[in-house]
Amino acid sequence: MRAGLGGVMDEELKNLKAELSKHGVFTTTFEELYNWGRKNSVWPLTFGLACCAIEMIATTMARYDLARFGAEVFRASPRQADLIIVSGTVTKKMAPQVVRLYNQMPEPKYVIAMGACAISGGPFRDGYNVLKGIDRYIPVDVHIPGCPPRPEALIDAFMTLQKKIDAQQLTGEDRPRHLKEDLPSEFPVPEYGEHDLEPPNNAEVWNPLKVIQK
Amino acid sequence: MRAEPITAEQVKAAIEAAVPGCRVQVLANASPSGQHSLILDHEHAAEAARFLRDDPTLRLDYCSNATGVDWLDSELSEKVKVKKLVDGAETEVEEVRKTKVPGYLEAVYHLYSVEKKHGPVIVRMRTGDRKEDVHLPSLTGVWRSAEFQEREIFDLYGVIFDGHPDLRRLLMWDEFKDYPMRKDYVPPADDDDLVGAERSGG
Amino acid sequence: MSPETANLEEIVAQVPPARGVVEPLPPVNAEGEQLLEISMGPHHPSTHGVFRMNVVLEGEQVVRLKPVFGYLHRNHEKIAENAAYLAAIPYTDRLDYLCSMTNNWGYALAVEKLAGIGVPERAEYIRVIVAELTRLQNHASLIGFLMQDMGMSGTPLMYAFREREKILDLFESLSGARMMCNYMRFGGVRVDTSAEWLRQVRELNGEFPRFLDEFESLLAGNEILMGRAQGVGVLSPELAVSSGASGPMLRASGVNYDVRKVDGYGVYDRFSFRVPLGDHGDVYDRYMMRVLEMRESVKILEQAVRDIPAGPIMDPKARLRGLRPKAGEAYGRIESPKGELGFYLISDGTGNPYRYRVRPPSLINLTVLEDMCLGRGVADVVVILGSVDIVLGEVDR
Amino acid sequence: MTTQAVDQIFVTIKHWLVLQSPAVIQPAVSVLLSVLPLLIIFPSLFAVTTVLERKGLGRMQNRYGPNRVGPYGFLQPLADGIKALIKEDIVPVGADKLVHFLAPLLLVMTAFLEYAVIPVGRNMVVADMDSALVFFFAAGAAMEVSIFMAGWGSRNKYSMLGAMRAVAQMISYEAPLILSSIAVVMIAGSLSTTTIVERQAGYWGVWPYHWYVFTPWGMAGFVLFMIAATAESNRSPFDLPEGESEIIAGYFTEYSGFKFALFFLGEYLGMFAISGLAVTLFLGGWAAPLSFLTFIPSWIWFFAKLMTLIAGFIWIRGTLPRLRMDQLMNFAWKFMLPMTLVVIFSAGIWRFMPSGIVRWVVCAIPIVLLYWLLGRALMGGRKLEKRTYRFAE
Repeated sequence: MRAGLGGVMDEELKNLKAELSKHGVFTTTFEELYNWGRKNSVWPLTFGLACCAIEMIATTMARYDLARFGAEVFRASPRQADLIIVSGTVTKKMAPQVVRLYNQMPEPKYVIAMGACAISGGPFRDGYNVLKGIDRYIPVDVHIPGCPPRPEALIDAFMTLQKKIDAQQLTGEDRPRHLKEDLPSEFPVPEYGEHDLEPPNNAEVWNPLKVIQK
Repeated sequence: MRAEPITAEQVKAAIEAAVPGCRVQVLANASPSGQHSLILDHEHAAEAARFLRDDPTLRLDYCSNATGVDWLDSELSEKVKVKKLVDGAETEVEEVRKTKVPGYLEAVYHLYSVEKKHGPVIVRMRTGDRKEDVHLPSLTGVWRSAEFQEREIFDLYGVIFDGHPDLRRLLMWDEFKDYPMRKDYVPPADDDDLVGAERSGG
Repeated sequence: MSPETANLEEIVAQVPPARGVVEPLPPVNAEGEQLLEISMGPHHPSTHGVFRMNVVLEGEQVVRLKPVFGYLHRNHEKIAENAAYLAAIPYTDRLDYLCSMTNNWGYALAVEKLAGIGVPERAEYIRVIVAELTRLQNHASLIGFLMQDMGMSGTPLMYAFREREKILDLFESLSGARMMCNYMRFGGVRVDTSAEWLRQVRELNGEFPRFLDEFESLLAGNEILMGRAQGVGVLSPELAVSSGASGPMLRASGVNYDVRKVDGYGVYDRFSFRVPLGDHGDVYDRYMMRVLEMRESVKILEQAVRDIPAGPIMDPKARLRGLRPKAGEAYGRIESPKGELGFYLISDGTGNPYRYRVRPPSLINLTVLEDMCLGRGVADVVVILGSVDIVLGEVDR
Repeated sequence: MTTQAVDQIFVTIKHWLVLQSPAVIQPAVSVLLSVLPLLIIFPSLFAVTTVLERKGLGRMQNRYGPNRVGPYGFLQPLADGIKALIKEDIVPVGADKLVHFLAPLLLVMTAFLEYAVIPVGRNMVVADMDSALVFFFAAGAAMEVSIFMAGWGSRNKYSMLGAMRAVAQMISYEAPLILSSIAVVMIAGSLSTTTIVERQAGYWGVWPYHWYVFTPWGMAGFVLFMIAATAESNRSPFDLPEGESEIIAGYFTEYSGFKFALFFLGEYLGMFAISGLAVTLFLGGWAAPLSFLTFIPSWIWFFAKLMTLIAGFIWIRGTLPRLRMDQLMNFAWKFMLPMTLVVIFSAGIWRFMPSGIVRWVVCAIPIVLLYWLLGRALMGGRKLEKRTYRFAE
């Protein structure tokens, strides 16, 4: 199902595959296998920031059991993790560390922003030391609202991520971020300034708001 | 089991008797909590604190809470009845007198006794102003629990505790220059806060 | 040494001095062996969040340990000073995010002292019930996390969370939220409990000792656990008192001080319960304090559910919106599961507190972390930190 | 087909295939046909074990474990494998590139070398050496080198700590590991693994009387061997080198992608190899556990015993907390070493006494006595006990 093939071809290929599987011949494409492997083995980083981290732990516990999706292998080292769940308030003091952790992860890597704080600063938005959303520095794949989101919400986000991975094509415009050569896999780590982080956001991933004159 | 509360006046008298030259001032608290506090002077604060800790009847060995308060410069206006000679006769006239009260920073310590199970006795110290004279004696040598809390006061209010063993910023990063808990602190502006904004571009 | 009999006069006179900043250590020790400086955290699996310790090691032995805070400093106090009294309650939920109910209580208590608000009887009982349920789930999960730090691949944590989920279900049916309950108000509580809810509490409370027995038989006698925990991270009663340690940590050192008993806030003086005390002040004692306190909480719950009276749940005179206490100040403290949680409020007569301060037990319990860890290995540092029971939301606020 | 034929089916197939090839390349074909199955079977066993471990741990923890990928989640390792293959391979800037690259390869290679001397069935051993045990332990010792290479080459402080721990631990536990197998060598009179297995053949009624695990020294030796094996393969409660809650991931903190997968593989291969050796030395190798079960092929028995030991490993992992470094060392040198020495002593007595109940008792006495004495001596200084607590009203 390469992007170069038109919709008609896609349809024909699908029919052909269905026909073959009836006769006991299973076919797959490299792309499908690639995405299947990626989506079914997403190992999160053992990384909790605040309140949401407790719900993240609850998600891996017996009642919700994230392990069913093969995701209970929480790796403590970013080198071995695929997913960073930004679970909780990112403070300005912590933001450089989060970006650094993200940089240390090998591609392909995914980010889930869990909870209102990770998305926008949430209830602590007015704080002088609170970063107003982690997507000011790193690209986020899935946002989960909630304060904190329930474990079901995290599982839903996880499945959303799986669907997103599954829908990606390895070539063409829709190809995953890590296959686009012009996009960076590392982002500049902000530095501690005298009054604020420098820079206050990464212009490459985040566009500040602009007042539009009406 | 609960001990009888000790009044601030009693503590004041005890301190003044034990630490010669110590000026203690009782700060009354109008709220229903009735927790009155004592203002210590800088020179004798450590000595007075040591006395509070070691005195067998007080034995305030547990410093529960230490915190800072920022009092801005304020203008106190009070109505004073002044006797004036009006038309030869002495009459009482109300006059509004305005006094400029310079701001200051304050460190408040809540003391309890683990042994006697009484408290709190509240002790305060005030700096001269909010800019230069921001030094206070450290009480970490008397109560270990003041160590991090004094560091926090230094971090957030800018009170410099003389004699503190390790006075660094506690919560903010070391390069940070402001004292964010002060009342006149303005956090860095954020263009995201613009009202009626729309996201431009992607 | 028993604290009752210990001569505190002698003890207090010799408070160990704070460990100050030492000069930067040379990279080698006296024998010329290499020193290793590692930074544990802010991202580390066992720092219970974003906490950092700068550790200098000689081999694997700690020669210096400096905690670094602030990675979760989200300006709770500043935000609350700019908001109405009522608006601070949801923020207190997020202080110690494992025990939102007790945080609510601490704040409500301080405001009640400040403004002179009374609390109806029924509300006091409900507060005791939810606070003790909070204590149960906090202590259970703490033991789970402690075992996780000892490398137990999650099994005790799973068991603990199984129980925790049951309690969270109760919280949810009562307040509408699992974790951030936002339940108490100054002058009472937000919604009344139903008879059915109380029945569920009684049921859970009846089953809880079974879980405790199971937990204890699996863990308390485990040889490796005893080897890892006994004699590790010893905290002397003198240092514990001087450093302001509170809660199970203080009592594990043998100091009999429980705010529930000392202040008798709420209606705690009506219940019969005991305060367990440790004799060694090590990690094992701190662990056992939690186990024993859970058993006492079960007793309190039993009495509270039995004796709860009918009546209103809010003081009719209490104004929630637009509360403007008289100028003045108040310090209210409660025994939260982590220790002594205090709120210090100064009112200037307006609708916002002029000064709003949280006395975080987690932060102050960490004052002596270095004293407990010196000379021990990295593995012990992790376990000692785990036994202190910190939640970073409260440490950094 | 007779039982015999089924038992030897792989051997027969191999011989037939070798004979089909030209005479010049026959030795090469023979080697290839011996090695290739090992290279396929044990990694796939690794895949199955990971998923069994995750599901097993799940059961111990009241949950399901992976069950979404493939039937009952059994395709999970395949997905993990694909993912590991496509992950980016990161080499830290400061790392020693060559050492960093070689370490995981060396680990897996040495682990595979160990299989050369493990008989997985009757007549099914790659290299039937006379000095098989020596070879096994020599290959096993090379694992330490590769782990230290990983820790050193990464230039990460946590890796270094992990590597230091690993080397200290593995060297310390190698002594009891080897010493406890010396007892077997003394009784069997051979270093060859196949000979050792053959010495344990035969039944007393239905009972496999000659298995060394059913002697007092063998039983003690087996327990000691398994404890040392747990430490050698860095499994819980001896997983200090990668103690996640303490030093992140230990010596492989800096490894990503497939190199990390290789470490994982190497670790499990090591565990299989050492369990295989335990089966060979103490549990009668490929022999059936009861005489009337001999119709089941020998290789099935070997793998059944192997998986039983692996299940034990998994069980322990889900149950026990981790030891501390000094406790670990104390345990190795103050308890394991003397115990293994007395096991050797006991085996010596066994060798020269006539069989019977008396021999059993006489051989058991020194072991039990030393166990008791050591327990008292080790616990003498400090007491580990459940405490009683006082309460204040």
